[in-house]
Amino acid sequence: MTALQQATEVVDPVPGADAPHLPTPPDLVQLLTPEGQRLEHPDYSIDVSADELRSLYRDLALVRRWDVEATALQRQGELGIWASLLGQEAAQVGAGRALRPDDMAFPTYREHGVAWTRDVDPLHVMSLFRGSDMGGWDPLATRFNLYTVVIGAQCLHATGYAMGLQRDGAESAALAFLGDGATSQGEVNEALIWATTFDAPVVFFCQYNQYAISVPIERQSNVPLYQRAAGFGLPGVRVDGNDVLAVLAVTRAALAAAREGQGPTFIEAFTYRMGAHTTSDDPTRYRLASELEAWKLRDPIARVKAYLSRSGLADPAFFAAVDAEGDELAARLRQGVLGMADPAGTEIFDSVYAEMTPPLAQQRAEFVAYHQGFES
Amino acid sequence: MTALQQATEVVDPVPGADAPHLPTPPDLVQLLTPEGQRLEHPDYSIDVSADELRSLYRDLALVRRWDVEATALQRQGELGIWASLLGQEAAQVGAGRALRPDDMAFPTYREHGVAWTRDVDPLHVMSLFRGSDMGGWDPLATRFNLYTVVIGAQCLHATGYAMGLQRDGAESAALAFLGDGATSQGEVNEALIWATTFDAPVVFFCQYNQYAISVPIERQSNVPLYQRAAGFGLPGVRVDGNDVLAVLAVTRAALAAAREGQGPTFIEAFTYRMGAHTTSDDPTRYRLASELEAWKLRDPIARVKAYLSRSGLADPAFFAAVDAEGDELAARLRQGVLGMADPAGTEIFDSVYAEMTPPLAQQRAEFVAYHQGFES
Amino acid sequence: MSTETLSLGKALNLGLRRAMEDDPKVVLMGEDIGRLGGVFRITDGLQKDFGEDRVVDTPLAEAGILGTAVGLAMRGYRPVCEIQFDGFVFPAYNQLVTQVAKIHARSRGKLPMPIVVRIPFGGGIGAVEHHSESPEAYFAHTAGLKVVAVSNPVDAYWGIQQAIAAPDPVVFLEPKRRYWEKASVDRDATPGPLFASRVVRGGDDVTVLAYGPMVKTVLQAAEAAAEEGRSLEVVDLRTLSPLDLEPVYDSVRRTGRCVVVHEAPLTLGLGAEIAARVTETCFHSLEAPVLRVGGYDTPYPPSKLEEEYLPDLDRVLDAVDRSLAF
Amino acid sequence: MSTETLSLGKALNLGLRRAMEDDPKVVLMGEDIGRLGGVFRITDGLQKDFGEDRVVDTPLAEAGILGTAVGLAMRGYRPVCEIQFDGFVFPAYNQLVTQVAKIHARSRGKLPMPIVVRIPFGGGIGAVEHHSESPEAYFAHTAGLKVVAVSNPVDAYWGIQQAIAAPDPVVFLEPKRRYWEKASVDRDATPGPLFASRVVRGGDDVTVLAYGPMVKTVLQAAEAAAEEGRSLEVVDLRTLSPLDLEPVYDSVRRTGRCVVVHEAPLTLGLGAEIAARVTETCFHSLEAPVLRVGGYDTPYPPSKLEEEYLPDLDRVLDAVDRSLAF
Ligand SMILES: Cc1ncc(C[n+]2csc(CCOP(=O)(O)OP(=O)(O)O)c2C)c(N)n1
Ligand SMILES: Cc1ncc(C[n+]2csc(CCOP(=O)(O)OP(=O)(O)O)c2C)c(N)n1
Ligand SMILES: [Mg+2]
Ligand SMILES: [Mg+2]
Repeated sequence: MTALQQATEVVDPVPGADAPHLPTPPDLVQLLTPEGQRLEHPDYSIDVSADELRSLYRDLALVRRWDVEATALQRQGELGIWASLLGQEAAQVGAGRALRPDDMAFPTYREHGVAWTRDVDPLHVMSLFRGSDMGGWDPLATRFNLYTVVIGAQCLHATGYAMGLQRDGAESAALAFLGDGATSQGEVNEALIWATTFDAPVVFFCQYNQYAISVPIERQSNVPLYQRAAGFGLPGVRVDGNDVLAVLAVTRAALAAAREGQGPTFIEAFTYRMGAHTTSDDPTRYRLASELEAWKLRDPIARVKAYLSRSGLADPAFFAAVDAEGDELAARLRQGVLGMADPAGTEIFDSVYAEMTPPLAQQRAEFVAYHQGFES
Repeated sequence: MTALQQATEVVDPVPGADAPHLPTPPDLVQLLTPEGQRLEHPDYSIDVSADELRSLYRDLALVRRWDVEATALQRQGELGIWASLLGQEAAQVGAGRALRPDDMAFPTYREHGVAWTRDVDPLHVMSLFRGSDMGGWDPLATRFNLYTVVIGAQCLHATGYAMGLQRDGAESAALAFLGDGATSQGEVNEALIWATTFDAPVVFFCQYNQYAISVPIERQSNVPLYQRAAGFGLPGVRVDGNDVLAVLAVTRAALAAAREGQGPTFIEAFTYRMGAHTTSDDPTRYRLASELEAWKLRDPIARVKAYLSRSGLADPAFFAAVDAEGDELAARLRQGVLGMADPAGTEIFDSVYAEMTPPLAQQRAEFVAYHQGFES
Repeated sequence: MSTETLSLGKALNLGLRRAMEDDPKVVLMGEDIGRLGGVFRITDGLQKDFGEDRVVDTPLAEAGILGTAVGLAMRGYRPVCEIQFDGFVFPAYNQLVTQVAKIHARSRGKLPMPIVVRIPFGGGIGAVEHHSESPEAYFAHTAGLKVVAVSNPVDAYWGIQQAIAAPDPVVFLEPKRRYWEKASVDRDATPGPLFASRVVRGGDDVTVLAYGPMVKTVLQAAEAAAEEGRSLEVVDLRTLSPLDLEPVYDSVRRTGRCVVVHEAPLTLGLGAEIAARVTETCFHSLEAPVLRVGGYDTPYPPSKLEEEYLPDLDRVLDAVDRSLAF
Repeated sequence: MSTETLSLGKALNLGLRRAMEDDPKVVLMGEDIGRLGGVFRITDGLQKDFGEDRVVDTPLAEAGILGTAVGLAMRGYRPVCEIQFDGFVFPAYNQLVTQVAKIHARSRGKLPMPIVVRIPFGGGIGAVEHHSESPEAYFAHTAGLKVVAVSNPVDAYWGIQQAIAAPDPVVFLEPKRRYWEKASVDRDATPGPLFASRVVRGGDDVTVLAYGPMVKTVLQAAEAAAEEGRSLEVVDLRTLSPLDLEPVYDSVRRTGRCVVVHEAPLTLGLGAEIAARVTETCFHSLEAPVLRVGGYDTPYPPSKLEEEYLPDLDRVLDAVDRSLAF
């Protein structure tokens, strides 16, 4: 039985689930089955220590805990909106952990898991969703760009950044994140052209989470997304996005190739958005609950836990400790969000330009005077 | 010896020519070699009567004659600019002749050869380049859209039109023209996505004439353009764009498939822009004369003439008659251009809207009054 | 009786439905407008009733939406495109400005271009970046487009139908934060013209102009001003291109004072054009310069700051005071 | 002696060269700018001397040019992007408006965005569609961008260097029909500031403003007016965003009359904003409304009609007459 058959097998028995989006062999790279069984792959072997495995588990679990807390905070009105990563933890943690410190990541608006691996303070992400700023972290210091809301725009940024790396003679790479829907944007396709034309050290990491809000893949492509790459002359790989080891291995290989001057790669991480598009969304309008049930059996965290347990690499105390750490994290985040100060009104004006203009300075002065008028 | 070897063979002996852009087997569909030898192709057979062959020759020759005359008229200041089709006659006549009357063509700014096959009066094309209008023909009556100058924009129009054909239950197709440079535009790639997503009856006809102004293909793609198609899930075909029979056969087949509901096709016509990009351009700045010399041996008209002569399908009198017709045409066009009346100033205002607006009507009235002021 | 109380969003939904019933050539296109009914549910239920060929969930690419709409229009259809949020119209900008706006002129009238581009616009909903912008000046500066902004359910119901019936491309701006505001709509009434402004409150002291979401704000300001004995005449501009300023000129000739209010950044916002025209036309009647209240010349701020960014009742009254003090 | 007679185009070429010599982080990007030297030869010879990594012939996609420039800027480069013609900036509009203009604010200053977008703009060269447009108002309405338009070789030479050195994104508009106009340029001089307007001819009767290609037209009009005994003060605006109107206010307070001239369509062109501001600031000094001379509110016409479309000396004088007649 191939890895893929094993992977799909667990889905078949779910009553009522049509599980319409399962890949067919031999396309999917998988190193850890949904049941937690390790597989070998001829092109993508990986050697992970027990420590590393446990720390991957920890990342996955904490990122999910953060996500759950953020969703709760949104429900309570503390965040304006939240874009949940539920179900995509392995794709994001795997890709993020493949980065070296000198690499640069270009996220969309959902890569909280990558942010985590870049040591971005979750509160700096949540302040964006609260409406206090547009992301509180330092994108250059963390080498994690600010979130980009306009679908696909960051793919060109990543490519340009990679062209800069080339000119600097830096042995680093850029990692651009995008969604399945984003592949339809002209700019994303231009990024593929630029990347191949200039052999730029950039990797495109597409999380195919089955939906662009309500729209399934049939509206974006009639061939699997990783195959798009070949038409532009770059390698395309499809990886089980719910398998953190496979994602890590595939992304590491692609980044290494980019750093070594072998040019760009397009990775399709086959995964599922287990939550709503955002807290404003109502997925019951466009998909069956049974679909989610089917995907629960492919949960990205459960399989790592199963593997760690079964192989004796972690004991119940370890899992309990991670749980406890998650609760602490959640408490810290909750407290942090509740305690967030509102930004000063003058921030509207202060960063529009590096060199403030006289007319804007005047608007700012009038703004200050007007609001002082109310106070006095 | 394969068709392709035959095709390339004639190029090799040219002294000094590096002929850098010759395709490698087995990609190129060819039915008539540069020496005028008929070939068979397993997928693209074609049965052309002697009449049809002669009339294809006539189209090619007259279109070139028109082009030469237009270039001369530009040099004499009668046209503001001219975009020559020299060298691309077979690609354009072949594609144009593949259309049925109910099909609709969407040209760029260079498809004079297609215009000719749609019975568009050349003067209606030249009035555009003279600056009298933006194309004088009726795009719906001729089923030949107006020229589109913004690179690539027409590919989406053609796709949308094809979606309209679908909705109408019409068994017709749209044919979108584009250049090699245009393939880099995001919108063009979006058109491929739309076309495949909706299985629209549209054919993309890309004239790979080796340059986007001065820029060679290396700056647009690192794989042959027809391979771009596969990444989007549509068939891609490369045809010898200097072989009118092959172009006719390939385009006919693609249009037929589209009409029958088999969806879009991407055709790359491998050809060469023998002239400058436009009369404003100076190609000596970016390409060697030897390249042109090499391509002259692949001339799209010479091979038809050779075939017609050698096979006895046309005699010298026929060629002389076409020549004479060409001279008549040129004379008519020259006279027509010289006699073109300048447009009335009020045309600035009159077609902006289907329903004129009061403020614009006022501007128009002021314009008229102002100019009457000068007259009186 | 066909009079009922409808939200602005529901009025649009019913207006679209009626337009689709009236003309089989009307096709809706956009992201998530089909099964989901649009993120604001403006197209709710329409795909179910009219099918996937007439209510098209498109790929995620705005240039594609507008560009294919052009082709459909050439084929005799009347595409109605939804742009999901104001800030996402820019990928379609090339098609809108170089194609949709120019094809009628390019073809000297031979190619019809009856495309409607629906855009929920403006701020005040506590959203993240790009979901609260007011790009109308870009469109109003573009010859070949017509631009309207509705402010209430009645205009929404009729306006969307009139825009669809119009032979020219219309950018149809919907004040997203007013989607849930209700009014009584008589669906048997005969609507007034689409491209016309309207005096929505009579007054003598200052003429105040607004459109879309700011009409309500200005009406509230007029209410407050009335309590202080100041009488504001309020004009709902409704059409931003062409502008219909005759009623404004009439008003300003009486009041001698004019204030224009919009959410868009001040510089080169609609207020600039209106100030220029009103001043040129009513120069001798003006007792104060036309004053403008708008967003600041900055990107739309994070939502915690939007109340300070957006014109509100107080800022309108402040401008009225300044006008009167001239 | 470094003073020599240069055409505007050559001055740009030398200015770019000097900027590239001064700062190795300056990278030029655009279509056909390398081997060909650009369709107007503005980058002639630069790829030969600075190599393909610093003078980049790009794929044919304007969004790609601007979008990769953003990434290069984040990496510490100073990209100078050429848009081949005004009408082809729109595919890049999304990157320009939603990214280039907003990233500095989005990052609260943490991400530098020193990008220059060079655009040959305006008409008068007998070209086909999309090669003669004046899109400057779109940029000036976009907070986060700075916009300048040069009118002469001296400003071209210094201005392009100053724009490249500026820490903010600058849309740099080049009056293509003046590329061949010549002037004496002292390359050792100390230039004045980039973001400042300049009185280029003193006068007492009417203040006339222009920028880019229209400065020459207005100066010719002033010459003609002088012969009829009318004294025009001419201001070259130079910076369209931010506007620098203090010199204009000073002038208008003296003359009491103001005319703004540009090629762009009248509605919501720069003239609208200037009229609004001048009126607000100089209300009591104005003896006539600010009058505007511009292109009509239509697409740019076929070139046989461009002389009738574009403001010329006569239309400027006509507006001056109308202003004086108020
Ligand atoms: C240019 C643009 N158009 C529309 C939107 C609205 N929008 C936000 S997310 C989204 C769907 C994105 O789908 P996908 O790329 O698959 O990413 P996912 O949300 O699934 O992670 C849409 C349409 C946007 N943000 N930007
Ligand atoms: C959007 C846009 N950008 C730039 C241009 C300027 N331009 C005109 S033709 C051309 C090259 C086109 O090359 P290609 O697509 O190969 O067509 P060809 O001219 O070779 O037929 C360019 C860059 C344009 N017309 N439109
Ligand atoms: Mg998705
Ligand atoms: Mg070409």
